[in-house]
Amino acid sequence: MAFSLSPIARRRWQNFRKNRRAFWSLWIFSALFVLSLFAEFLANDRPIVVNYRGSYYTPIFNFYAETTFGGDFRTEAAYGDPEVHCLIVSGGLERCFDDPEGMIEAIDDDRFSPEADEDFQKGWMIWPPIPYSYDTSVDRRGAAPLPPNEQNWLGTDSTKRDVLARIIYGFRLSVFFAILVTVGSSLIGIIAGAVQGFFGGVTDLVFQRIVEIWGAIPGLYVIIITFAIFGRSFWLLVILSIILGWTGLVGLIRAEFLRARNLEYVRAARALGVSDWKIMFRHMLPNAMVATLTFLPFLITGAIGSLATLDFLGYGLPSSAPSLGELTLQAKQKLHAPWLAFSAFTTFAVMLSLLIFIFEGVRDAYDPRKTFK
Amino acid sequence: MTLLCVDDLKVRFVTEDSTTVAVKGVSFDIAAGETLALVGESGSGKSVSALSTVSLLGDTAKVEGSVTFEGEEMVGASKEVLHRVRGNDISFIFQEPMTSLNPLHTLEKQLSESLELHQGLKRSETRARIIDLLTRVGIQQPEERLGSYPHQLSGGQRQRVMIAMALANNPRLLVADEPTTALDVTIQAQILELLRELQRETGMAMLFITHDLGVVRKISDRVCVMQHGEIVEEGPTGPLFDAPQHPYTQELLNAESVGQPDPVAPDAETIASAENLKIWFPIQKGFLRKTVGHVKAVNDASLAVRAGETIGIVGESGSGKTTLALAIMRLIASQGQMRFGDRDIRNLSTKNLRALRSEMQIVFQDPFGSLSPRMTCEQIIAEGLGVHGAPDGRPHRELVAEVLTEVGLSPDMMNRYPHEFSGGQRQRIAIARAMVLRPKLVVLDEPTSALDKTVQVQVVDLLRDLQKKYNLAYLFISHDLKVIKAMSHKVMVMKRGDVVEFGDADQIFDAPKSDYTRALFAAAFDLSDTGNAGT
Amino acid sequence: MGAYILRRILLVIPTLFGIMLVNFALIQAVPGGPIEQAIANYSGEGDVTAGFTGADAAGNLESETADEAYVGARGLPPEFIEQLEKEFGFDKPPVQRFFIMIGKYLRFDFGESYFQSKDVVDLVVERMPISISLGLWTTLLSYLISIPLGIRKAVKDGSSFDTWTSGIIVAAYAIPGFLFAILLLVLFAGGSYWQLFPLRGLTSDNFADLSLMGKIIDYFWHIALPVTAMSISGFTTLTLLTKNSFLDEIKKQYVMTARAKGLSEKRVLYGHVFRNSMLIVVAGFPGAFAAIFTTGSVIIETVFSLDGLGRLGYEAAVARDYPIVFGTLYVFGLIGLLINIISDLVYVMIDPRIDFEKREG
Amino acid sequence: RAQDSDEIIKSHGYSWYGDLTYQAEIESMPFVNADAPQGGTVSIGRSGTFDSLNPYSRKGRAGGISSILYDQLLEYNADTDGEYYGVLAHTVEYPKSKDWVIFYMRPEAKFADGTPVTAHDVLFSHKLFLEQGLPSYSEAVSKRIPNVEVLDDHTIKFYFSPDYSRRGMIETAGATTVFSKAWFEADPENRRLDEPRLEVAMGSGPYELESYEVNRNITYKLRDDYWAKDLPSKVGYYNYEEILLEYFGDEVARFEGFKGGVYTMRVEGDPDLWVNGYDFPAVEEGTVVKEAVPNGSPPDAVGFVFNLNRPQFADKNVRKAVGLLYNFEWTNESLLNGLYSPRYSFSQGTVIEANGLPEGPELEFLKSLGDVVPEHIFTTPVEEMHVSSASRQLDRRNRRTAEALLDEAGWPVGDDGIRRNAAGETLEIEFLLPTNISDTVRAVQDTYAQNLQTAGIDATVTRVDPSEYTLRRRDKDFDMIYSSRYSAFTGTGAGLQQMYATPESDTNVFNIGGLANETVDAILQASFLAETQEEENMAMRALDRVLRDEYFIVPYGYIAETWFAYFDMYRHPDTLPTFATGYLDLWWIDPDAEAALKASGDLR
Ligand SMILES: Nc1ncnc2c1ncn2[C@@H]1O[C@H](COP(=O)(O)OP(=O)(O)OP(=O)(O)O)[C@@H](O)[C@H]1O
Ligand SMILES: Nc1ncnc2c1ncn2[C@@H]1O[C@H](COP(=O)(O)OP(=O)(O)OP(=O)(O)O)[C@@H](O)[C@H]1O
Ligand SMILES: [Mg+2]
Ligand SMILES: [Mg+2]
Repeated sequence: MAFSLSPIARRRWQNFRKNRRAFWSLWIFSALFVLSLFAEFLANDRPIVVNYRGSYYTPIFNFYAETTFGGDFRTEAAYGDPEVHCLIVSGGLERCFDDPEGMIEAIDDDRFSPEADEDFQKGWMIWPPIPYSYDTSVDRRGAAPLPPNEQNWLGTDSTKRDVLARIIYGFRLSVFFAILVTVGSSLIGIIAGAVQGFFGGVTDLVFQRIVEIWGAIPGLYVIIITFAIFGRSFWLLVILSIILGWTGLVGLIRAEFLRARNLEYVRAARALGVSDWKIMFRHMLPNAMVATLTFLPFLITGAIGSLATLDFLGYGLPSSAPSLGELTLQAKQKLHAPWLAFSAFTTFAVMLSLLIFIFEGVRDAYDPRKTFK
Repeated sequence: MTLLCVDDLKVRFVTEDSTTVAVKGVSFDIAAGETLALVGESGSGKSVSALSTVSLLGDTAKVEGSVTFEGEEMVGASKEVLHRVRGNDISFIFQEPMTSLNPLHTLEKQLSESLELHQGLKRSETRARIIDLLTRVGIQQPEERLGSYPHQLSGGQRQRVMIAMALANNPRLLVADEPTTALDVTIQAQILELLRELQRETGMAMLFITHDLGVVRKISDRVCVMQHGEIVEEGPTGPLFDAPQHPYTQELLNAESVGQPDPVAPDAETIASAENLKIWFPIQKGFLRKTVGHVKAVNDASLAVRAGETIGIVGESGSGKTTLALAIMRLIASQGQMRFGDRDIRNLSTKNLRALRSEMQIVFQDPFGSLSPRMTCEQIIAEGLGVHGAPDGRPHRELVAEVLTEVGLSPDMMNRYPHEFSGGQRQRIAIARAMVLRPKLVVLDEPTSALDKTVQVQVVDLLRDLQKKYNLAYLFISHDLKVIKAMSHKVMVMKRGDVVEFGDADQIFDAPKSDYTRALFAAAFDLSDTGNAGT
Repeated sequence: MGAYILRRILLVIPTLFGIMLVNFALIQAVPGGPIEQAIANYSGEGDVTAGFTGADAAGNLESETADEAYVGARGLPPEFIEQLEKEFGFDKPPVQRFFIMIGKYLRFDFGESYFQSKDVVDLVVERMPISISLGLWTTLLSYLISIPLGIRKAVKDGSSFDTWTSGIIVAAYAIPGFLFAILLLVLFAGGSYWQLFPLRGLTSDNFADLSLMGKIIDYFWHIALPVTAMSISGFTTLTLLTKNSFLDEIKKQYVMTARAKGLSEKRVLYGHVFRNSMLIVVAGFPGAFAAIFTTGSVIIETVFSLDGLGRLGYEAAVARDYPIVFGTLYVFGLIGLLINIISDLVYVMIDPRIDFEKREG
Repeated sequence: RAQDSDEIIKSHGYSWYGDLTYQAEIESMPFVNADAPQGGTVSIGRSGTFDSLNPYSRKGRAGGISSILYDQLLEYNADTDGEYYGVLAHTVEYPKSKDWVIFYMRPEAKFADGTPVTAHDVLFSHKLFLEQGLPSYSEAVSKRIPNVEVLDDHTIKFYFSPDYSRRGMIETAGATTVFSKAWFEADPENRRLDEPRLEVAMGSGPYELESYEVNRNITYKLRDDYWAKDLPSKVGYYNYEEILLEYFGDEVARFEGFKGGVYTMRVEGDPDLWVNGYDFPAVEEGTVVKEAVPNGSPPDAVGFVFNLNRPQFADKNVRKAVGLLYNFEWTNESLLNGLYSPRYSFSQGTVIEANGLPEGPELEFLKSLGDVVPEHIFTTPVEEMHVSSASRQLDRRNRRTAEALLDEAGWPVGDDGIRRNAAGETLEIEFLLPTNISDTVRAVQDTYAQNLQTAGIDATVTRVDPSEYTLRRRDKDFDMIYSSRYSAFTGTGAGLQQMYATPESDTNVFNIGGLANETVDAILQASFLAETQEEENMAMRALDRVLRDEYFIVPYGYIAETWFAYFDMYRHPDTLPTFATGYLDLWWIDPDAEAALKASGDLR
């Protein structure tokens, strides 16, 4: 990593590493995020690999009709169903439709052999560690939400879906959403605030009015309108959140720039002939970064939170989407199922603390006078 | 009786990838009523030694050894002890007055604070005392200045405020880190007189750090000469000056900016000119900031500088030199004509002006403030190259290393942040930043004030060399008339915003016309004459 | 500066106009309007918050006791819809409607709620005490705790105190506000654990009979839980903001000067660093304010059965009660604009170097 | 027959066919406790808030219970279907043709201020409803009741228009809530029916408004001079001294309020809480008891309604297949706490529920309708709810049947597992759901949609905000919708026509699915002409049969009980009326139990 870094970047990186908390947080967060990128392999209601009559199938990537495995539906095989399970392990025996559980047991115990049935050919499936996707109802008897057990480590939600699977997917979705929104809205916000604060005068007056008018738009209506026109979707929500959220940082950045533009080093940079944009972003921004860096983790978690709130109020993602907001809503409504609240809280707390610690490290890395004892 | 005793003081700065040893075992002591001068190379550890006496260094500093004040150990002393001693027993005048004042507090607030704290004076009682102090340090119309913020003061004025602040509580020991660098000689004399007077009255001891050997000669009882973090020679002032033992001391004492600038070619083109420049700052009062009057910083100044020519600007502190320089660079708003080359730059758009910037550069009076705190030395110097392109297309890093060497800094320091340098080193970074662009016009606002004589000579030589080589034009602001003499073709003398005299250097030095100029020169050469009496 | 302030104050008018115009245009595009809400109301499905209050968990949006609806309540002839359109003024073209509204606003006539038959002004004024109570104490509480805490954390940066407090405030922040509110409610006001605080309302039934002291105690007793629940998130941001901006300032040269004066650490921090680092805290205030007075508190208000502006605004938005929507938009727009002006002035007060003029390049 | 229709009937009550279960001479209704102790306060938690006390205007959020403040001329009897007994009126007089009705009022009836209730008040109230009442009401009623006449101070006559069926007319006239004319006229500016106000109109009912505090509570107090106390139809009613309504913004807070004894009687609407919420100490100690009271009314036709205007649903088999993919048993066990029962009929559990093949009089009735009745109605037994396995979200057997039906209907599965018709279109089903729907319905909806997807149907769930939902529902811009608006029936009436008959306009909000079926229309028409209860029942049974044959609602299921949780001091008669639980008017508080609770500190 170090080979391509300029000395200052190296120094910053070292500074960052010195903050153990931040450093480990970054690792853990990255690890979690990368893991969640492979959510399909961690939690899925389709096996990773299927061996059926000697051929290999990869249901995660491909569509296979049940008829592929000797079943009778031309629609997609429901791999979790005992019938399909039995068909696969038995090589497509008709008898599977009568007593699938018994057959599976018999095959597992090796009580079944080609001699017994000449069509028999043993097959197998490799499942992800959590054999449910975020929208799979688990095959457990009883009324949802079901408490945690060895089958559902964090229990199920009130739609009988595995909470852990939902959290894995939800984490990915939320983080992805949050990062997009934060990057988008803080970019716009910082640029807008910087331009206002730096140039002042009429630019400031006009921009400020725009921001004020923009900020007064009720987001709920915008969301309702665009949903009505384009339908609910992740990307739409990302765009909307950026459009509605960028005004948040503007005031702060503007204030910082109003102050910083009077400092001697800004004058020095100007005397050097550095362009306005470079002055703003090379000289002033790093020194006016406190607010930005402090707010970034909150912007990120705020984005997650606002997604959650939207879901909570019913204006978020489609309801089957793995939403942490929906989880908290359920937690509120099903107080007798504390594992919901616990899971939601833990996920939020972990995500948030990691982010805050990471950004604390970034702040330190940019602080020329930071020392470590 | 020894007041302060420093014994084998060692200071290291431990940064992420390097350790800088700033002070390598320094010992000295100061008795009550005594003045110890600390002189030496820029970056030799003078300021660091002084600051470590009452633990004012940052967290990166590792201090070893012992410092006792009246027998009380200061290294690792408790907060309570430090609070008691600081400000009351030991007062500080910091090297960089420009950045050492709280930017958001008025003069009155800054000054009254320590009075209230250590003397238990009431708010109402402090006022008279403050006005008295300001008058004594030579600030004119102190009543009007009470409500000013630091950024509204000139460099010298700020320095005097620092001094007043330090003297407010009649300290037992005054640590003065280059207290007079930004002052013109008349004021400087006044301040030195004041210090001596105080010493007589209260028996105050002084640790006096300076590069101005004339001042040392005049004020100190004993001298310590520092080089590379060590005291290389120590002794009573007279004998030491008369018979320096250590080669560095000898070198230091002999160094002197001498000589004359090369004459300007008669057909040299005019690089920049200004006519009837006027800069008035509004005085604003009250919550609504109503303008109630103006500070007339510059009234009607005109000048023209040709290629290869240096115009020296001198004048009392607060007379408008910096303001004039900034206006010529078009960094503050002004009224009057301004031309650069053959273009009228007064109404030039920002964009066109920016293109011109590589040809006109400025070294600010306050180097610390003018360096972006979150950029490294390398980034700072290379920035202009990034904007305007390296003159001969060489890699930036190489150019930066070269210019650093030229101004007497080691290229190893390239990755440091500004606050990790000494005052003189920062000043040289500022010079390097301007010179690396090979501009046509350079405005140098007290570029040598924080440099010791040896480095000063080196820098002056460098500037002259560059001028010769590239036919540069300089506007050179300084209080050090010897440097002015060594550098300038023409001299401009300013007083309270007015140009009292402008003409050829020889002519002005030989036969000053106005009384003010005469008085100024008299004070200057009087001071330095005593300083150089030995040689 | 005087001219600048005047200019800013004058600009409030076009800005407000802009706000109204943009929103009016926006509303034209919203699917479903007050007519639909009226229809929903008439057929007993008007509870727009049922989704999250948990009312009607069985999914029958009709009211629980049928005795409230009288015969025929469920029928809606088409003529009636026309009549409604007339009543709400939807028979006129949008442009005309807009100017009628602006004309009324110029005369400070904010109209009447579509569904509550009350003046918008009365509605807002009625809800003010709750929102101000919540807003004021939340702000006060979070500023009073966060700023000293942030400063302390800055001073002790990297120490175990810093780590621990970070952990705690982050954990507090991670609890979604409404969940925290519910938790507080169940634990400290509910019937299962400790019944220490009241479940709802701003004052007790017998408030009028209490002595002055009793009234004050009663008031704080009631707002304790909602204010706690509301402060929790703002609190974390503010603490870290204070900490970071202090860290930024604390190592500057002028702080060394202040130390050299022999000032105690506290005076250095509060007398010198504080003001320098307060700028962004002040700059963040309009945002914090907006969050408190707009829909930011809707869930907390609902949980503690408080009738505040948050609930009013949210319900009006969802129910398409446009007079309230515009009324609140106008009032809060105005307050927001004024707060912006004030905070700009505060910048100048904090840092006299700041001005708003155009800067030469 | 002309003579027949001139025959005048005079009675203490009214029913369509004139046969009343209870005679005027009875001492009390059989389902009351005539000796119930009087006194005590019943307190009930309410959700939301209120800003008005006028429930007759839909502006504002009205609080309170209006029925206990007013009396009516005739009152519905909760134990017998379609029978009305006089309260303000002691005698009802009408011709067999039901061209008009005369009510003879009791002179002893008094308003809360002691003034007598007169025919003028009735007339005034009637007109008030026409002028200021809900437009729907005034529209419908003014057409049907062209004239009302006060015969003397205590006698009033309503005339009915010959253009409309007389079904429901007399009871509508008799159900007029009677306000005090004097009270309204005292301040006609502010005392309006269509404006919210924090004042209740003067009535003659058993309770009076005692006090209220907006967003907190409302208290009603029993009138000690209630004039109808000793009427046979009122003996044993109104046993509480006070009725207290406590308002809570949030459901959790409301439940906590109950736990903490802020209110003491709770009608539980949340199945989840009913099963899981009542584990707090007071329940274990027995100070709070849970009781499920069976609900005698047939369940409303709650379920997922097809938008029959959509081409993909034109084929009944598609609807049937889609219905088969709903797994009630699994849903009930997994998502509904097993508290629901399957619903299949539109008048389930009553005598008119259709069974098997049409037989006897029903067969005759259907035959009498002629060609409009399709052949298969006679040959196939009426559809019962399909049964699925509760252990799996999607029952394999039903899925097989459904998929076969879909294949047959021209929606075969492609190579990607998705069904398409000949034109290459997918079988699109968009469910429309408002954002303020409960999470449970949402869960049921989601899993159902998933089942459809599994079967290769392109099902999506769209959630929109309430206003948009109303708009789209009105515009019939959806494929399927969760609805609880088709109600069950026990007898015929104009309401049925609004709901089930071919709609006159596309925007009919009652016939959500847009059901247009000539058999249904014919049956409804015929049912109005029924002359005996038996005939009417036959028609209704046929209606049930035909409606079920249409498969236009996928039944959601229903709760057959009303759940009560209360502090152990409430008592109720052993046999409650079939169609009501009577917790506000028939139950009472046992003073000893109340004292015991108070003594133990469980009750504040
Ligand atoms: N914070 C720091 N980190 C690293 N090195 C430092 C730091 N502060 C000072 N130094 C180094 O310590 C040495 C001594 O610095 P000091 O400020 O004492 O010099 P000085 O003698 O006062 O010089 P000058 O006359 O230029 O002010 C210098 O080489 C400087 O670069
Ligand atoms: N921004 C400002 N607002 C008000 N007054 C100012 C401002 N800047 C400078 N002044 C005043 O203008 C005068 C000239 O200042 P200037 O900085 O040009 O002096 P100078 O000649 O450079 O002095 P020095 O030698 O002390 O640096 C001073 O009296 C100063 O107080
Ligand atoms: Mg120094
Ligand atoms: Mg100057």
